[in-house]
Amino acid sequence: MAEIVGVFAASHTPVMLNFPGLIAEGDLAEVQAGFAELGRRIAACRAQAIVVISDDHMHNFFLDNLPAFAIGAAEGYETPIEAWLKADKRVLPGDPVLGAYLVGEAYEAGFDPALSLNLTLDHGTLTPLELAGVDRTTPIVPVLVNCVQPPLPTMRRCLELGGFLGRALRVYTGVDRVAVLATGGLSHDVGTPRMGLVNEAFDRGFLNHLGGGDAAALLDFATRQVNEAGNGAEEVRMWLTAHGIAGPGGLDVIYYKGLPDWYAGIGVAQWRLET
Amino acid sequence: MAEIVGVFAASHTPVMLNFPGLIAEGDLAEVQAGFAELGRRIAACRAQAIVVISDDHMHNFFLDNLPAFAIGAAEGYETPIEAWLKADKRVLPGDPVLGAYLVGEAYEAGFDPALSLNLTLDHGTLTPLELAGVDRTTPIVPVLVNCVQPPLPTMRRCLELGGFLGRALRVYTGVDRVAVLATGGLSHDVGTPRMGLVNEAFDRGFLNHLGGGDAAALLDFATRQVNEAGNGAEEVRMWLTAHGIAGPGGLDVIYYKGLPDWYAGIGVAQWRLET
Amino acid sequence: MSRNWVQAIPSPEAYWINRVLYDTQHKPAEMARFDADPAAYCRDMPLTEAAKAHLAGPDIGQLYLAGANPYLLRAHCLHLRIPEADYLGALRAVAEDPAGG
Amino acid sequence: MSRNWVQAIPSPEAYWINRVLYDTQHKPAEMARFDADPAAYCRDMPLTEAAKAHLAGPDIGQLYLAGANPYLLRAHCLHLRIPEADYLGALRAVAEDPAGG
Ligand SMILES: [Fe+3]
Ligand SMILES: [Fe+3]
Repeated sequence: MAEIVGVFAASHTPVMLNFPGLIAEGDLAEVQAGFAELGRRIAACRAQAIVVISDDHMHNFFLDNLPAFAIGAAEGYETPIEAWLKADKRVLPGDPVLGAYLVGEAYEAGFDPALSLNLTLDHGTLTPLELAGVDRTTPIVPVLVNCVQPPLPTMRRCLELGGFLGRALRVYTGVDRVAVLATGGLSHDVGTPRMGLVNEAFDRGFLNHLGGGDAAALLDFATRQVNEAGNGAEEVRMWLTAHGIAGPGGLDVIYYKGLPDWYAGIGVAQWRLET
Repeated sequence: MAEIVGVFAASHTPVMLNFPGLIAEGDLAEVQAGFAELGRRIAACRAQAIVVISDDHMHNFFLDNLPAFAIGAAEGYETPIEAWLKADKRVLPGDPVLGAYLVGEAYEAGFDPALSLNLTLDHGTLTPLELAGVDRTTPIVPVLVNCVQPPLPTMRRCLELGGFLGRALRVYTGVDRVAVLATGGLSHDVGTPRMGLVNEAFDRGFLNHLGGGDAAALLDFATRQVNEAGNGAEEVRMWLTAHGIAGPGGLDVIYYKGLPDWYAGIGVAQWRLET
Repeated sequence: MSRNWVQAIPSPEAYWINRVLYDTQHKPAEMARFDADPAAYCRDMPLTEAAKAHLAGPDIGQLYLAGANPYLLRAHCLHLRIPEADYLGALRAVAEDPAGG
Repeated sequence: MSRNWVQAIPSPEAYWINRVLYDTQHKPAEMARFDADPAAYCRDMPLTEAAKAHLAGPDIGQLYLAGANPYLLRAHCLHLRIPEADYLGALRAVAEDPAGG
C-alpha cells in the first residue's frame, strides 16, 4: 500500500520563467526561496511517483472534446508545448501503470475522467517543477482539470475528485511512496480587462479555509468568491483537489504574496497530513 | 417541464446500409419492418428533441483524449464520417441549448462528461435514424459512451448516467417533449477472431433483464456475461443508459433476431414508461 | 458584480473564432497561411462577418467580448507581437467598469 | 473464458500502432503517404520493429494481438481492400480457441 508522503501546491505562470525580473529584486529573491523550499521538501519525500494536478491551457484539449478531468497514462510527456516558454525542451518521465490504475479506479468509483496516452504538457505542469528544481527522473502522473474554458467542473466535484484520488493512492500497491503537487492560481486574470489585478483578500481567505477543517465553508468561499479573483483563480480547483487528497489536517503556507507584475497572487504550500 | 415521450433502443451496424442483402430475404423484410415500426413510434412521439445515445467508433476521439462520456452541444452535426458508408452526406440538426444544459447539469450532479461543440457523427448515430426514417428536422443531442476501447466506463455507471439524464430532462423547461434513442449492440464482434458469431442467449437474457425490475441483476448479467457476447456487445452500455432514463416499467421488444450474416444480434425495443 | 467569463458556453460564433485561434497556434501551416493574409484565411471559415473583421484587425477587445478564449487570444497576441501595453489597453477599453471591478 | 479485449489499456506499442491507423484514416495526406510506401511511413514512427513489420505486411492477426483497436484495424483493412474472407481468416488464425469460444 502506498503512503502519500507529501501534498503540495504552488502557483504557476509563464512569467516566472520568461520575465522573472518584472518584480522587485527583493520579491524575486523571496519567491525563489519559496520555490526552493518547495523543492527541498519534495526531495525529502523520496517519492517514487508524483501526481501533478494542473490544467491544460487549450493546447492538448479543444472545444471539440473538452474533458472536465483527464488522467495521463503515458511513459513520458514532452514539454513545454509553448514554443515561447523559456524552458528546455525535455521529456517528463511518466508512470503509465499508476496512471492506468487511477483511470480504472476512477471509473469504478463513479468518476469519468478522459484517458490520455499522449500529452505535450504546458507551463502549468512544468513551471513549478522547474522553479522548485524537482528531480527530473521521478515519474509523474498528470491529472488535468478544466479551469480555462466554461463549462467548468464544480469546486465541489474537484474536492471530491481529490477524495477519490487519496483513497485510490493509499491502497495502490505499485509503489510505496507517492507525492502530490497541485499547480495554479491563486487570484489572477489572463486575457481579461482585469489582467494585472490580484485579490489578496481572496487569496488569504482561501488559504485560511484550506488550513481550517470546514469543507463546506471552503467550497462556499471558493464558489462564491472566485468571480472576484479573476479567471485565473478558477485554478484553485487544483488546490481543492489536493485538499481532497490530503484531508483537513491543516496547511503550511511556505510563501504567499500578491505580485501584480507577475499578474498573479503567488502561493506555495504544503498540507499537514493526518498520521 | 419536459415530458419524456418515448425511450427507444436499436442495434446499429454499417452492414445495414452497405450490404443489407447479406441476410435472407425474409429476414431482411422482417428487420426492415422492425425499424419501420420504430420510425412510426418515434414519429408518434412528436418530440421536439431526440437525445441519441451512441458511441464514437474511434473517429472523433482517440487515445490522446478518450472520454468515457461526451455530450454534444452544437447547432448541427455533419454525418457520416465514414467515407465508405452508403448514406447521404447531411447535417443532423442539433439542439445546442439542451446539450449545454445537460453538460452543466451533469457537472452539478457529479458526472464528468466531455463537452463537444463539433462532432462528425458516424454510423452508430446515423444508421438507426436512417433505417427508421426519423424526421430529418428534429434536433438531436448526441450522448457518446465509450464502448470501443478500454478502459471502458462500468455498466453500473452507464445506468447511473441514464438516471441523471432522466432527472435532468424531466425538469428541463426549454422544450415540452423529448425522446431518447439508444443505439448499439446487441451481441457481436468487430475485428476479433469471433467476428460473425452472435450469442442469442446473451441477447435474450439481456432483453429479459431490461424488461424486469431488478437493476442489480441486470448489471450483474451485463457485467459478467459481456465477454461471452463479443466486443460489440460492450455497446449494451447505451441500452443501460436508456434503461436508466426510462426506469423499470418494462420493455416492449419490437424486433429481435441474431443475424450472423449482419455480424450481430439485432434488437429494436421501446421502454414502457411509468406514468 | 464582476464575472470571470463572457459566456457560460461558447456561442457558435465563439466556437469558430476559437477554432481559428487554436488551429493557427497548433498547426504551423495554418499559422503561415493566417500570417500571409488574415482576411483571406478567415474568408472561407464559417465565421460571422463581424468575427472575420475582428480577427483580421485584430480587434482584441471585440474578440474578447465575442467569446474568444482568453488564453487562446493572449497567445495569439503574443504571436502577433502586439506590445503588452496595447494588448492590455485594448482589453481594458471594453471593460464594463474601467476600474477593473 | 473468452475476453473481448486483448489489452486492458493500450501498451505503448499499441498506442503507436493505433496512431498510425487513426492518422491515416482521418488525414488524407497521411493516408496517401502510407499507401505510397507503408514501410517508409512507419520507419520514422516510434514503433517497435515488430509493429513496423506487421503494419507494412500487413499482418492482421499480429496487429490484433499487439493491441490494435479492432475498429481501427477493420477500417484499415477495408481501405486496403483486403477480401473479407482473408481478413476474417487472418483473425481466426490467431484465436486461442479456433471454435471462437
Ligand atoms: Fe494557468
Ligand atoms: Fe457500434
